[in-house]
Amino acid sequence: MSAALVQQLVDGFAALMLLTSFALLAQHRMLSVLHWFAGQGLLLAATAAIVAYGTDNEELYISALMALLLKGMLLPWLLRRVIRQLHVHREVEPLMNGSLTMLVALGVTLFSFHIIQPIEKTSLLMTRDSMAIATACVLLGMLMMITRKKAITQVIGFLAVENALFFAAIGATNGMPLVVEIGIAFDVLIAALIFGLFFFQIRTTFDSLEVDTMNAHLIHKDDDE
Amino acid sequence: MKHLVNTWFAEQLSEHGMYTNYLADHHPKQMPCLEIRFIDWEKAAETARRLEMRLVAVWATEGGFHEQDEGTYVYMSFAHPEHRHALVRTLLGKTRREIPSISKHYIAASRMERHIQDMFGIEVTNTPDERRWIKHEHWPEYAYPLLRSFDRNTRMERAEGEYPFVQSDSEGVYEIPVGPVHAGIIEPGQFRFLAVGEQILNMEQRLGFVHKGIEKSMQGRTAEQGVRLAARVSGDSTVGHAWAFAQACEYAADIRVSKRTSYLRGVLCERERMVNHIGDIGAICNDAAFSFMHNQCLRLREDMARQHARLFGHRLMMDTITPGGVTIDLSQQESSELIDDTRQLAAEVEHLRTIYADNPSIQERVIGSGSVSISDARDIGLLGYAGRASGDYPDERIEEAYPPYDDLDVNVPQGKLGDVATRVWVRFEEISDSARMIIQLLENLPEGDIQTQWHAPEAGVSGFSAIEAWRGEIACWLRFGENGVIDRYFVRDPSVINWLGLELAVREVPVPDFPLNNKSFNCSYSGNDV
Amino acid sequence: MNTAIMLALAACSTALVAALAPLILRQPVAQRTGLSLLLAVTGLLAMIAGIYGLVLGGDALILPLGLPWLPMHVRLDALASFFCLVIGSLLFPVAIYSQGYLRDEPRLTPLAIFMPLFVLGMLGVVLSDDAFTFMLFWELMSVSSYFLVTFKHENLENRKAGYIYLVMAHLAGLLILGSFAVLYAAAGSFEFSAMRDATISPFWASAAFLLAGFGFGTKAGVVPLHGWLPEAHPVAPSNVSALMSGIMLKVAIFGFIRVCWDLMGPGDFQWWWGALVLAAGSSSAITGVLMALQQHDLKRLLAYHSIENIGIILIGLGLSMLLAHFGHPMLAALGLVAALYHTINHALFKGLLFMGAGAVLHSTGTRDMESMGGLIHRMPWTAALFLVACLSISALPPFNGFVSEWLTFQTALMAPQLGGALLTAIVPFSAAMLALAGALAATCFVKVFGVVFLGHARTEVAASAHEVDNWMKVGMAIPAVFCLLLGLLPVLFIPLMDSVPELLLHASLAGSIHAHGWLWLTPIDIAHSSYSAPIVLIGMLVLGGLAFWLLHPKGRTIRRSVMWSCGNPHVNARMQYNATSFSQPLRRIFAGIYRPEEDLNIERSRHKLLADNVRYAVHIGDMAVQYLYQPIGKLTLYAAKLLQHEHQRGIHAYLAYTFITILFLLAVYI
Amino acid sequence: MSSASVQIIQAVMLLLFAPLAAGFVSTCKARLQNRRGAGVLQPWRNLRKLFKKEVVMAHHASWVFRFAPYIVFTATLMAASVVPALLVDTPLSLTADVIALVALLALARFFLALAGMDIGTAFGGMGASREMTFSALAEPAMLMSIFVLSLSAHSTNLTTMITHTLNSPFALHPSLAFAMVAMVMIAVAENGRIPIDNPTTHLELTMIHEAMILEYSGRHLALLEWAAMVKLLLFSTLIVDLFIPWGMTAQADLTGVVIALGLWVVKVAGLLFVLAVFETSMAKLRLFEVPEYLSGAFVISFLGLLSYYMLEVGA
Repeated sequence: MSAALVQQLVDGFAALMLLTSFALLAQHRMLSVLHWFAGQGLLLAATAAIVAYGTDNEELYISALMALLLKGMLLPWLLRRVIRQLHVHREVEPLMNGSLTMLVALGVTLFSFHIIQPIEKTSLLMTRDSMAIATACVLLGMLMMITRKKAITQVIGFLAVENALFFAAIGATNGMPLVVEIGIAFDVLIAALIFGLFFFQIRTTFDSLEVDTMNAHLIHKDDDE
Repeated sequence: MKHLVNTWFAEQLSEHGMYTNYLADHHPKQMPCLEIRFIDWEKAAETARRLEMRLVAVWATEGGFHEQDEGTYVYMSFAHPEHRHALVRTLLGKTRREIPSISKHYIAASRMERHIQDMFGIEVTNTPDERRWIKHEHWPEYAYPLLRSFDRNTRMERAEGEYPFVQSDSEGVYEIPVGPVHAGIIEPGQFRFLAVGEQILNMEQRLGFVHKGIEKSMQGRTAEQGVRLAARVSGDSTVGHAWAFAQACEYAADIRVSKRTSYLRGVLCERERMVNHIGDIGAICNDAAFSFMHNQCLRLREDMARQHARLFGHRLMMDTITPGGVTIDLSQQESSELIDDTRQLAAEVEHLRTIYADNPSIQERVIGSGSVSISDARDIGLLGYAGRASGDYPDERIEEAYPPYDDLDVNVPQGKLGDVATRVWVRFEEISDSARMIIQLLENLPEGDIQTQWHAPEAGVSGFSAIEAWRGEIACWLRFGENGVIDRYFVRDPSVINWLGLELAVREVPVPDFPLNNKSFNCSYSGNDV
Repeated sequence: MNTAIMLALAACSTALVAALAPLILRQPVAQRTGLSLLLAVTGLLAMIAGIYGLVLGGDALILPLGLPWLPMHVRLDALASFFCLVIGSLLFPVAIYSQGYLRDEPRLTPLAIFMPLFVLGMLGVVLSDDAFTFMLFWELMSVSSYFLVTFKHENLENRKAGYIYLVMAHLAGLLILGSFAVLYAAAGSFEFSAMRDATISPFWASAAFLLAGFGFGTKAGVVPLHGWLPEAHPVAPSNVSALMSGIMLKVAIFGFIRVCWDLMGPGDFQWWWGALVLAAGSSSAITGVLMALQQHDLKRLLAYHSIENIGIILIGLGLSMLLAHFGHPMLAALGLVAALYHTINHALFKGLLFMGAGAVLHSTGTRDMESMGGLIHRMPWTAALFLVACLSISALPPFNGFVSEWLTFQTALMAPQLGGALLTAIVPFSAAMLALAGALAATCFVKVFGVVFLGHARTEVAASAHEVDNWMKVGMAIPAVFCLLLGLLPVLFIPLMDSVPELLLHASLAGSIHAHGWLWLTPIDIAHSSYSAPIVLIGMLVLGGLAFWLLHPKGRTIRRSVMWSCGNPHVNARMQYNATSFSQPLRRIFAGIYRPEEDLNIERSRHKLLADNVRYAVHIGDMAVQYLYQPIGKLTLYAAKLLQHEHQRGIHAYLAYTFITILFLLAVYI
Repeated sequence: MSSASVQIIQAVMLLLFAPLAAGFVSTCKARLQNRRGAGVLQPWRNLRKLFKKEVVMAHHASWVFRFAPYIVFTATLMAASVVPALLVDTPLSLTADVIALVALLALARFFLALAGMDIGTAFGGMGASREMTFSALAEPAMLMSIFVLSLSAHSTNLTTMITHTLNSPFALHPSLAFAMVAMVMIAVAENGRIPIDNPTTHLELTMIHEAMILEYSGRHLALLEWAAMVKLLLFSTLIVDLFIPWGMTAQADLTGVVIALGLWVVKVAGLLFVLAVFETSMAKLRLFEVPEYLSGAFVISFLGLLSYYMLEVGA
């Protein structure tokens, strides 16, 4: 594989990364969100592997494998189980003005492109082009957390932010030191497990996973006190 | 079989200060009739409503038999989940030609009252809706076809007139007349929408285009002839109607059918439920342009029809039920073949169900479309899957528990949201439950005759039955006249009530979602336009 | 003094004569004929002057009129010639149209005085060569058009519209005056030639740009300064509406070009000017068309479309500004030409649309589309000519609207030439908005034509409508022919107006535009993009003729029958789509922008499941009025209330204020 | 072989193959649904039947209604003859660039919508309203994806764009992929296919395209149906042209044209097969989700634009 092709592949994956971030933002259905999330994980793994190949960085192969197992398989599987057990897998989450969210998302992307451009010029790494996209993906993940009503989709938004950071790490520094990465990976895993437990807890307490309902309950409780 | 249950209702009426008179003789044997005074008519309905009974039907008949006075009687029938059916009637006498409306308490009565008004010329007073219903404007005003004095071969001149649909005087509102002739191969009926763009403001139905005069035509037929006509009230629920007719005859004549007969009837009825649900699920998906499901369902439906043709001699299982029995029998081998067939069918439907449930695009269409709330469902008294989807679960197989259902455990799917998705879900549930029951019935098929000797009762005896057909409860009341022929036949298809549910369901949906909703109710035009 | 400017001045004089004629001519018939004839001559002269000026060049002149120390300077350069042409080419047909349109008008005198004055004002603005003359004619134009708006002053609606119009016109005048003041400060003279030569600091240039932008923008109806426009245009007589919408708005565009391109010049442009104009253009285009879609008053709808088209012109101008700033004079010239081309196009088709609306109004007595329908059978000529205008404004080939929008797109496609990440993304975005606006305009005009001319008559007046007379038909036919010609032969027309970019940007498109002959329009070069309207038209005619000929063998007649009504014998006119319904999907999709106030009232007196009567009304307020004008109005009222007690202090307080002011001014300036 | 003759062959080919393409899609769909289907020739048979039939027209139909089929048909055919299918540089391809091509189709749509409103039925107006609304919302996405495509070729002329793709070395272009996805989505919407519109439905209330032509019969209907088929083939060819032009010939010699023809058939058939798979697995969207679909297409094409600047131009 020539360097140019590796570069192109990385660029292509970056573009797909951006696409998955937008797709996550646009999905109505719980399961579709999850599918796109899993896709993003696989994409990350592939990117890491390609960069590892391109830079002959062997630690990155391990990162790629971890991304594949953790982000592409384990987390989606866990979340899928949670969703199935909570019987929300056929639920539809109404979006708050989908087209407007999309426009805001485009603005956010444009903005990150605008601010990253000067930094990119100074960087000489082969993955520099994807920096702007990684930044955009972080912001889009946050946007997802803001616009979503359901706790599960918010968590996926959180995990998407983490994915984007991972992607940025590959892009900016050809990956973090392996130890740090493993640490983060476990953090994420544990966070996901805790979230999973929380969902059940929340469900039994409030009989709903909607953040609004929870707020209402909390406010109501405050009133009582 | 429980008997004489409507003492409960009589007691309730007396408690409210209404004078009631039991009519055990010559009246439905399993359900003697309560005669009340004319002045108590509306109050009785109000009491029933307060007791959370649902309205089954309202109908009229001319008297003149046995103990009956000459003049017109009006009947109404209610049902209660525990206390079952109650039959109430009042006498109008010879001169009085009016009856107070009970539509205030039961909106579903409105169309049946209009039917009485159209057919008997009895004025329904204080009614919310005075328009004609089943008798279209091209009939002359003075023609009252169900009167005895009206000869069935009468030819009348064509009158002119236009049905006064609800109008809007606002500038931006337009009307969409859909039907009576539709582009697809469906029955005639007109839907009149008042809409602004894609937003439906109001929808009204205009039915009666296939009025066949079955009630009139039934007069003078023997029970054996009559069941063939009854089976043709609505082609897709031929078993249900034939069974309801046969059972009403049997109750009137006090005939008990053999256990084998009732088991076979159960098998036929549940097969009919399956075939129609499968067809409808396909058609619903087709209305959302998901033609994959449509074609698979069509295929399954066709397979079933062929199986029926082979085993029962008719693709739709017509004329398999007669008063006192059934015309078909299953050999041991045929029975096990049918068991295998049903089992395989259920498995295939289950498979299709996962495809349906996991396809996001079809789910997006059906979820949340055309919801009917439970309170509206109760107000109307929605029957069958339409009621079950909204959280109202009337089911004669449990309430009346007529054979063979007294031997079976019927699972009633309990929906809540009342949208298209739930109506489809209820149907899927019913398919698998029907399959289970068919298998159970066939495996335990008792030996015995399939036909009990039929003998007509004496003149003036009447019978009433309620059968849970695939669409919901079919109520049938009939009275025998001289020479064992039927003197008056009244049948209420579940569509008569469920059509109102459709009117309600589509008030909140955009115009292009109407067909989807229509199909999810799939009311019968023919069953309404008896 | 050359021929061109002589002709232009002759046009002005004819307009003046026309304004004075009613003093002599007292008979309505004479007044009407005089007005039409003289205005037609004015239009014709202006048109010829414009063409002369564009081809042969104009001249400057100092008239022995005006203030003692500031005689009137007039000048007919390429820009002025072009706008003379725009004015003339619409004025001429409108004058002919007026002969028929005003036939039944009992009280003509005010119209006969103010319409020529209005025309004179516009011509004067275009010809003026100093700020004083400019403002003089500008105010003449504004005031006389105020009287035209309030022509039917017995209606409260008209008086209200006139009032808003007057306030906004004066606000605009004030801002423009401010802009000239800034330029005067730099040049030390009111003469345009001095302003041209003066150098101006970037700060003051921006100030002048902003003042001019807001001033001319208000007059042109740029969002959000457009509040007066949809009020004033519909209430004026239709021939006046045609002029107001068709050319008065263009005079504002003229002023903007004059100040920014000519008096300041491309050297002074800053990148954000272009971006601002682009943003204003995009938002005007979208807002205008979205608001238009929801109207069912025919003339009000057309008024909103003027806002949209001004937006399209501004997109062209904004692109031109950006490209000029980034040093691409050729491309900037393309943008300018696109904008100017759209200017004349809009004058033609909007004039035609207003004349058509006037014909319908004349014939049915109503502007409400919901009470029309089926007029194509009663008014075949009007319908056909109106359809031409609908096709033109919807930017459909082979008509003229498409050419100018296509040129604007081509300019926008040059975005990669610009610097900066934001710009390269914003320009395509505004091009996409232009595409959306164009397509929505098509949607809107399907609605207009469909609801007004097609289908069944919704009311008695529509059923008994009649075709208009020949004057009006001819008046409408002339711009219709121009719409087609300008759509077919842009390659011949663009070189004619090429002297404008040459004057303003020192760049010429003449070389590239018709490098491949009159058939091919190639704005940059043939590899880049090309369009041939004549071939499209000929191809379609040939193919269509062939299909028609092949499919119509002898003896195959068309059987007429009743329409399909699903077997329902009782059909009424309410069973067809109407204007409110046609735009309902968009109302719902853009609910966030429209914030429609829907009033659905279903009476259910008998039973909660039975409807008796269904009432529905929807009101969509103009956002600008709701969120800008009304708050400002309230604020003003509030301030006035606060100041109320000051009034009660009497004359001494006022004298004291005056005194303090004088002291303050002295302190500042000396 | 002159380029003019190839031009004529090409236009006639698009015209004659259009019903086959429609038939191919429905046959594929039938097979995917375990049905036998009516065969690829069925649309041809339908057209022949319609051409033979008598024309019935409402009493108050105006000339707009009468001439609309001819305008729609010729505008579509004109657009089709502009699109190169076999030869890169055909005489007519300069007549209209992509933007003008879209405008020609818009002209056809304008008259179709007017014809829908001419009879004055509720359905016709409903179809016109839906068609115009959705096509308007599709327009920005369409333009944006054209924009992305024109970025690298610096042109909106099809010939130049194709030549540019053919001559540049093969590389992965994320921006082109985005543009292609957006273009396919728009093509689905413009052609009234599932999930936007169902071309085979008989339910008046859900129709878009069919609602507008509900009143047509005989040869008029045939022309409109045919125009719709040509439009489908036109969009397929356009997508093939813009994204996978390899195989098109630059010279008008016989072998080149024959090879180009063969490859064109394969490419278009592949695309149409994908369409059939897509249509089988999807239900129609709810009406008010169509704008979301279209804005999705816009977002994707805008992402294409951004990724062009971010990834392909280089910093």
